[in-house]
Amino acid sequence: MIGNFPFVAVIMLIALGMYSLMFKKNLIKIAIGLTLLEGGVNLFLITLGYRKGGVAPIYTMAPEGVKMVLPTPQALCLTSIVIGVATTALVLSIAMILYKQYGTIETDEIRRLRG
Amino acid sequence: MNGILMHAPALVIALPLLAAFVTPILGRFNYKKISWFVSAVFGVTLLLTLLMAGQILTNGTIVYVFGGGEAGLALPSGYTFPIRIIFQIDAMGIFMALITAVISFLAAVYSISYMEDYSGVDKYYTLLLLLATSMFGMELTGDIFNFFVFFEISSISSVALISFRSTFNGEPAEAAIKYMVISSISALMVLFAIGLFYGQYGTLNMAAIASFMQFTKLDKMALILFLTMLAMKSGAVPMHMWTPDAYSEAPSAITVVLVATSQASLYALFRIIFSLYNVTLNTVTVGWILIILGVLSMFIGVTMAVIQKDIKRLMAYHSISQTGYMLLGVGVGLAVLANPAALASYGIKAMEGGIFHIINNALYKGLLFLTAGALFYRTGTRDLNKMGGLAHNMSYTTLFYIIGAAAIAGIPPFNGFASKLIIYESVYQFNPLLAIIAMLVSILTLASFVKIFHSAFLGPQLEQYKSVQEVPKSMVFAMAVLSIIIIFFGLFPNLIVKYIVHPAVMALINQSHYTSTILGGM
Amino acid sequence: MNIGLLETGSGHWNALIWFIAVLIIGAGVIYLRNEGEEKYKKGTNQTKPFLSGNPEISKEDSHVGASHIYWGFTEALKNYYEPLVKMHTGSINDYSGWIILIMAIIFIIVGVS
Amino acid sequence: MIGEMSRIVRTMTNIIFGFIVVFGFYVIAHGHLSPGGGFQGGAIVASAFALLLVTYGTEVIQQYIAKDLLSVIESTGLILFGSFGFLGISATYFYNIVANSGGLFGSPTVIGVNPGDLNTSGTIALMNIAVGLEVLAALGVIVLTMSAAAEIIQNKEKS
Repeated sequence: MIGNFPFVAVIMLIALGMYSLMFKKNLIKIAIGLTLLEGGVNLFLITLGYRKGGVAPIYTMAPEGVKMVLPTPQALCLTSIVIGVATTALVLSIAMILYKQYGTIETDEIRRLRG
Repeated sequence: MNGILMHAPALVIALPLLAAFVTPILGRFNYKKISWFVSAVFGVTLLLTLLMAGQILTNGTIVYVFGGGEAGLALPSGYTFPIRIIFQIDAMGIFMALITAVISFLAAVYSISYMEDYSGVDKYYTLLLLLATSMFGMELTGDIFNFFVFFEISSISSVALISFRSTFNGEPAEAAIKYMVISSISALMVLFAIGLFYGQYGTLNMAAIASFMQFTKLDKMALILFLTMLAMKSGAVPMHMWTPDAYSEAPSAITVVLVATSQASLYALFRIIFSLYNVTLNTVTVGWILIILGVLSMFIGVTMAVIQKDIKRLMAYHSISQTGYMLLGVGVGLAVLANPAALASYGIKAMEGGIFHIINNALYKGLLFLTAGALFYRTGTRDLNKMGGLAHNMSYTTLFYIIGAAAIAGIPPFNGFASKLIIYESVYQFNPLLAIIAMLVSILTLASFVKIFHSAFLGPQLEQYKSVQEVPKSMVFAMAVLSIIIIFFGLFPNLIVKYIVHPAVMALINQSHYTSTILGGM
Repeated sequence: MNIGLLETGSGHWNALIWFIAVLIIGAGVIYLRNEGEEKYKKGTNQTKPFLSGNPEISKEDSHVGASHIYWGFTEALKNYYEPLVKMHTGSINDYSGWIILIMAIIFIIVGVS
Repeated sequence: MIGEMSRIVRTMTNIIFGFIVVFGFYVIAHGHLSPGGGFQGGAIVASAFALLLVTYGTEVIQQYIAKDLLSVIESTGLILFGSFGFLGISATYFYNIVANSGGLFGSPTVIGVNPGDLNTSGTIALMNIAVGLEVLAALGVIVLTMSAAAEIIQNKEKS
């Protein structure tokens, strides 16, 4: 049972991220929502690679005869984090441009393009 | 020569990628010449893609193992499934890569004049090269995580390109942030689905996943995520709202590449449905989901287009509606996939129509967006109410616009007619109502393009546009090349269907071939 | 003759034959037009447009702007267009909401089947 | 972000700055042996830039760290990364031809548990360095640009 807790956390993080994307009107909060979503997905990948009692998959000074966790999901997760940094930086910079041009970061008022 | 051919899959990715980073440094020495450099790089990429296409259409699928001891060695001895990143290029992949190569080359050529007066052009070209690289990656890769990485690169670089003109007003930034939020959601959900695959099968290679596929509950969930997110990225109604925003605010040369990007997403959707799942999934249900999305896209897209006043927004709604045709054609093929008799009698034809429509749409939609860019370049506005009588001054643009509009409306002998005819006739055998809706949409398409033609090109010469001239040569060149390809495709559609489209469709349908090229004989 | 012959599932299509047919018909039309109309006289009232007796508006004023094209069409389909245009709110929250909604719907459809 | 912070913060920054940069480069160089690598190390170095910006304000720092130079470093790192892929083109793109060749980063790798040898792993270490250069420059540019833009917005609000 306790092994499933990370998956519950994954679902909760994703649900929270979706909630803030759908209902929060502030662009910074939307950026936070994206980060939450990303955190949930990354946690999911990491949890997939975990083996009970495993150590970090590095041979340097590793203890003898101990199981190691799967390294591939960690590599995937790292890639996803790097992409996430780029995404967040981009969202925040565009939010800054929008604030300069529109004078607001409320999504209700940032809708000149519609119809 | 042989070496170049062997390494062509890697070079197609590596050349634009390296050029993307050389461009800013080159821009320090000779700012004016970088546009020519970028066009040359895209020209070489186009040549490489053509070489690869010739190779694939004669000899079959190419496999390229990155970092492996040998290019074609997917399974080193002792392995049951591949572990390295593999490019697996079959007829469908090269079909999409050809579209990408042609469109991005012409976009770069068009940009030579179009972007001349902007500052920061070196960054523009870096992002354009990255966008093209990511599209090639999405289309050629055989590794699903690699696909995710290229998917994200494509959304990040296209967002930066959409917001390129945001120093003048806020609208490009608004479009960009909408697109960014939407595409981040889709990319993260795709990553979640990839995690579901990895958790079950322990591999990321698409051919290996396809051979292990059980269609468990988790696979079902992954399918739903892929289906929704990739349909959204290709602009299917009712998840299409980002499309008109992003397409209308991006610089015109970029809009053309964005059309190709959303088609790369569409390709990924088809690839995942057909090559990963194939008949294991409930083909009738998923096929009907695609058909309903397609019909909604066609109809709502075109009716929204009729009432638009912004020329590029109008065209953007049309690209939604054209995506509907592709979804309809391929959806019909998918719905009868488990029924060999129906598949042979009209399913394959419907898919041929849908896939043929992808390349046709890229060509004429590209041409139309380029003409819209030409109008914007000379008049400085996208508002149709402020235009009029431009045919007096811009005769070439008018001619190209007529060709593009006739092609998208499905008027013979242009290419749009050929693919639409295949779709109508094969879909009619599946369900007559769908074919009737498709024809109605085609009529409305013509109506809305007549609207642009009337309000922008016809009428008396306006006072403020008296001194307007024809656009510069590089823009005319890009539009002329597209027009010539459109006319050629319209006059000889059978050649295209026989040599390019039909192998692509068979590559999609034939899943065992896809898996056996990597995993050996089954 | 197989050049340009496209199989369309239940029929054929040949752009070249179509092209030749258009050329022939076009030549016929041009021929008929050149034959001329006997009653037509140049320079009389016959050449002027007839607008129920009203004077002709100048070309500049008679150009219909983009917003007014298809006015009747949109007016007739008012009930269809109003909710549709209202649906395109332009707010990011609604965009993500639609995606999640459609995902849920497809989830139910695929899950049930 | 406007102006400098207090003397205590400035003194601590002066002391700690060098350590952060050195640690960042350590993480970059040991990417193939220990947790970390190019991206993480580069991010650490860039965080040192962020520290400087917070402490001394944007205007002072912009005199010392040129944005153009960082852009050039960024492109160079990426070009190096792409070019290292071509080293192995005799077999395939990205083939690790340097490993076990005996030259720089070319010592044979010991299989199994071992204390670790810095001079192994071939192209991987080279690529880590390239990525490290790219990331420290790119994140540096991001931090610099954003703080400069924030300053403009703040000044606008005040006036």
